[in-house]
Amino acid sequence: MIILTVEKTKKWMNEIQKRMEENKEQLTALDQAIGDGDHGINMERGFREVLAKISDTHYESVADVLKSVAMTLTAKVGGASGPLYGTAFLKMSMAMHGKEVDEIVFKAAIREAVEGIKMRGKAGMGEKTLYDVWNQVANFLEEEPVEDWNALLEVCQATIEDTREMAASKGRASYLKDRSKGHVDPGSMSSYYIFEALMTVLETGE
Amino acid sequence: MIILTVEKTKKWMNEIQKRMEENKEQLTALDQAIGDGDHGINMERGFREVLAKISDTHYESVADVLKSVAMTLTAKVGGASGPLYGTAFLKMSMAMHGKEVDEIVFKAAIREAVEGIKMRGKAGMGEKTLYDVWNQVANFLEEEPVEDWNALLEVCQATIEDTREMAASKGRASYLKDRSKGHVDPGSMSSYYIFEALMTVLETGE
Amino acid sequence: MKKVVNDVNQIVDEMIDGLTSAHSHYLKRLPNTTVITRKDVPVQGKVGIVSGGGSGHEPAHAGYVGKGMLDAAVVGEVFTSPTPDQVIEAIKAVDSGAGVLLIIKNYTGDVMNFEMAKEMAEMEGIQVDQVIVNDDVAVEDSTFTTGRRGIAGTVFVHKIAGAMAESGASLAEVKEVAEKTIANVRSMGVALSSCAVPAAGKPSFHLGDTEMEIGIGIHGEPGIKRVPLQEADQIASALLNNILLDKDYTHSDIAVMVNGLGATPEMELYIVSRKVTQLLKEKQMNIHRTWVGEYMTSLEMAGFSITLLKLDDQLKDLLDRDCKTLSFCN
Amino acid sequence: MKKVVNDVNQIVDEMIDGLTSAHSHYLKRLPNTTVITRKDVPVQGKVGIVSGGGSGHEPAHAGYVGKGMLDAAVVGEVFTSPTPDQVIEAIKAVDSGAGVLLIIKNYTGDVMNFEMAKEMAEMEGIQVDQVIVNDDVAVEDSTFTTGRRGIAGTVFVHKIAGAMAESGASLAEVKEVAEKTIANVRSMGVALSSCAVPAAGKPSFHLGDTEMEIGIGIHGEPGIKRVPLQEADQIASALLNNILLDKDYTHSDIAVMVNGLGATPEMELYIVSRKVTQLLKEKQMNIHRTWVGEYMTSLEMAGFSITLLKLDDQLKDLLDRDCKTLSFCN
Ligand SMILES: Nc1ncnc2c1ncn2[C@@H]1O[C@H](COP(=O)(O)OP(=O)(O)O)[C@@H](O)[C@H]1O
Ligand SMILES: Nc1ncnc2c1ncn2[C@@H]1O[C@H](COP(=O)(O)OP(=O)(O)O)[C@@H](O)[C@H]1O
Ligand SMILES: [Mg+2]
Ligand SMILES: [Mg+2]
Ligand SMILES: [Mg+2]
Ligand SMILES: [Mg+2]
Repeated sequence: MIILTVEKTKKWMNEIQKRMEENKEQLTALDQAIGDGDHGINMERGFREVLAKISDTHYESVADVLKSVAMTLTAKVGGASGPLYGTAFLKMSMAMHGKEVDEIVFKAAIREAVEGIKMRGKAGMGEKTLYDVWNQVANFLEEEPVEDWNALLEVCQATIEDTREMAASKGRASYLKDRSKGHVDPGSMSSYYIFEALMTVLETGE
Repeated sequence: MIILTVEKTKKWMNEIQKRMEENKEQLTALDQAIGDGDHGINMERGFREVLAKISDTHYESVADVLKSVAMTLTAKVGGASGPLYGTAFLKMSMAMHGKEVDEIVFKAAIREAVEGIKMRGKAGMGEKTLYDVWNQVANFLEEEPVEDWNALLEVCQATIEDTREMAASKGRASYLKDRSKGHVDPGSMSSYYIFEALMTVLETGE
Repeated sequence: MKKVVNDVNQIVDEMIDGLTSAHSHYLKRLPNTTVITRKDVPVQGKVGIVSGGGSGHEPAHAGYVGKGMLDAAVVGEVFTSPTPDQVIEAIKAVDSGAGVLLIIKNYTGDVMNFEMAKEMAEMEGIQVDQVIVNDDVAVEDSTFTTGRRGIAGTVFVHKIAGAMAESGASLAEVKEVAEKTIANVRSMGVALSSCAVPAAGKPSFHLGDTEMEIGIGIHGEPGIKRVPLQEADQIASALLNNILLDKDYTHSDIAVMVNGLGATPEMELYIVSRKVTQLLKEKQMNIHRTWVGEYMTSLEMAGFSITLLKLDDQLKDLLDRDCKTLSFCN
Repeated sequence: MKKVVNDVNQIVDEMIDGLTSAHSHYLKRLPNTTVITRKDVPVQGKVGIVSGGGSGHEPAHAGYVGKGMLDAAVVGEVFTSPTPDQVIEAIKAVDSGAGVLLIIKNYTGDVMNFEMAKEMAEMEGIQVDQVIVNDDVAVEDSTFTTGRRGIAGTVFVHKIAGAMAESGASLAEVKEVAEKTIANVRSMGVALSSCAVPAAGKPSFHLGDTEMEIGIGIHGEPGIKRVPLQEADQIASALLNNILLDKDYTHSDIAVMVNGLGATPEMELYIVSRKVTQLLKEKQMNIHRTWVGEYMTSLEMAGFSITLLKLDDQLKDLLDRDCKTLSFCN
């Protein structure tokens, strides 16, 4: 079964953008606690630009949409999250190239995204970054069918909670060492919104 | 009758210094309202330096003490009040030169001080400056004997009150024009302390 | 307002020590004074240029001491004019026989203290003259006030008089070009927050969270009016309009300065300068050069001022000449 | 914290416009980019030097663009690394065939974005190399962290690499001397108050009335510890001790920078610099030159950093060479 179409992918971006706008202050506040206080601003700007770019553009394939998303995020976000999310979507796009996006292609694409994040950011599990969430999502998808969205979001939430008690060893939060404990990682939180948005789109079906 | 001796003059400076120290914040606050917020700081510094200078110095005459006071104020206060008070005490010293300070000499010296302030600052009555207080004091002394200290201080106080409703046309407060109304002139207030200190010294007699 | 200080009574002394020890290759402190001079004073045959005023306006005035600008800066207590004895030391140190020009900002205290020094130096046989800078259009220039204040436009007077003196001109000539600069320079400022005189320990005034003070003085003297905070472009045009109401700069060659008062980031100054450039071009003025940065501050006050100087060929030439100071170099 | 801004989303764009229109005689903006270059790029035969980073650190980095320092500065959003496409534009604009050196401050975001640009530029056949500045001793340099941050010491790297490039050296030689500078430079900062990212609209962190944060990062990243505010001399020696614990500068020739973070008046910086000079002399170091002022700021943060650079004859010579930029001139 095809799970992502050009239309749905655009809708996915739409849903992400709404969430980034709504939660801009929350994400920024999380980043003020252990970073430099701009994560919400960066994400809101990035997905605003993504929408501006893709809304009126005609795309032949999901891969094309995601390539556009990746390019826009890379060019408009900056900071650490820009290259990371840019790479994630680019890798997804590459994995989907020339294919229709069924469950298998989708799962493989997520795994590719995770590998891209790792390659770019050089983070492993437990370093209190958005890699944690993406990796757990990929792991979950390897075991479970894509329909179980609630379970997937629970995995995300649990991972976010896990980041709270970690000491960061990548990104700005790493400067804090143990002082980064007790705060949730902002990038993990924005990743959650990306998957939550995806869920809304996929759940509603065609 | 001799009313000022070297000892008494030193004591006068002592009393002034105490008042400037005690009222440093009040004078500064008055200057914050219509000036640049340093009058108390300037006066406290000036008379602290005066005491440091005169305390252990031997003087032959009141004129000598006051010359030292004048030089110190001129060299240590700066701003508008430094040259003005410096000139006032210098003119007093000049008027007392070679004389013992009886009532007549004293009154003439105060008048000279007033003229010095006018010469230096070019202010007339009603311009909301310390000239107002000094001039009223000189006027009062021309009419009344020096003993009536309470009446003299009342004149000072009334003049200070008068400055409240004036619009300044000299000094920093003049930039405010009508907005300077409703605030007492800081320099008039510090002049009051100078005369109040003098009263304490003269009242206690030898 | 937290300060990085030791004893508040030693601030000026320590600042001068810090400054002259950091830049000992070309500045020095006259021993036991608050005077900072070029290391090579007196410069033979050159008219000496002395300026100064209360401290708290850094880099004014020590930042302008050097070849092509000032020979000496006399430093007073925070926001308080220096005293005559210090000014005299400066005059004596820089005079090579060609005379000395005092550049004074128009504040009662500064004028009185510098004039006393001038009188005394003249008694000692030194040729001294003075100019009084009064560029601040926020203050009405009438016989009922002490006249306009001197603010950031003073830096242009330093530069131009300094270049003239460096060229070997006479005291009268240097004074003349300084007067010409003063006649052609206008400024106006705005504050978004107060500053605190260290020894006072608390802010000089209070501005609400959404207020600004138009026409602020560089010592925190209140301005013309207190109004709701506006956008950068609006503030810039309001200040500019006030300046242009006072003096017509149409079709002139002008020098522009956007001066930060202390806490306002350079980023914001450039947002202002962008609008100023636009407006001046619209109004058909020809911008010769623009300076943006902190030139005449008010401790940690947030805000800025705009200065315009109308240039003729002589002023342009003098403004463009080489100079070598800490805070102004061509 | 009140700001002089228009639309918070246009801040960077307007700042760049303001800057390049104010200084159009020797800076320009590459059209439709956030890149500011020397007007005469590419300089034939010269290695191009590109730096940059998030904005909010002005005068870094555009203030260092000019003869003898940078060829281009790439400007990001406030406290956010610029993006690869912008860095590529800068690389292309400055490359004359002799190659381009990227000077990157060690932040995950900056490193990733600049490296992506480097990869892409190399694919287009441009010779690109990079150095990463990590002078901040407040951060432990271990394999468990992303390593030290780059802060004010970066300005010395700009100066020295820039002078080397100007002399006609090869890319490898320029990189080598930049690496040498990085190996010899150490910094540490302190904050007395927070700054506010304009788009965030509120302070990045909060410090109590009598607190300071030792080891602050230039984006307001928390430092090593929060302690009661101390006297200037104590703070200066605390920072200096941390630096000297990390690297031995005894009997060396050194360059010193006391850098204001934004709201701290120059007066206070000189009080600090006075103590630094004293301490270094006591510790038998030979101060070659001292810079005091705002070189790498954090918007309107109050506080400062101290930087030491150990010099050999080559570094000394390169540091002293002429240069001509807005905020650094010899
Ligand atoms: N090396 C890395 N690998 C993976 N994720 C990272 C890495 N460094 C930072 N991040 C993520 O980026 C987030 C911060 O993004 P953002 O605030 O937009 O960038 P910056 O830190 O440059 O301001 C962190 O919360 C973290 O999840
Ligand atoms: N021209 C003048 N003539 C007489 N008194 C003046 C004149 N200008 C200012 N003053 C007095 O000086 C006082 C201010 O002194 P101070 O605050 O120490 O100096 P500054 O205004 O230079 O900071 C005013 O309150 C006023 O009484
Ligand atoms: Mg961030
Ligand atoms: Mg005052
Ligand atoms: Mg004063
Ligand atoms: Mg950031």
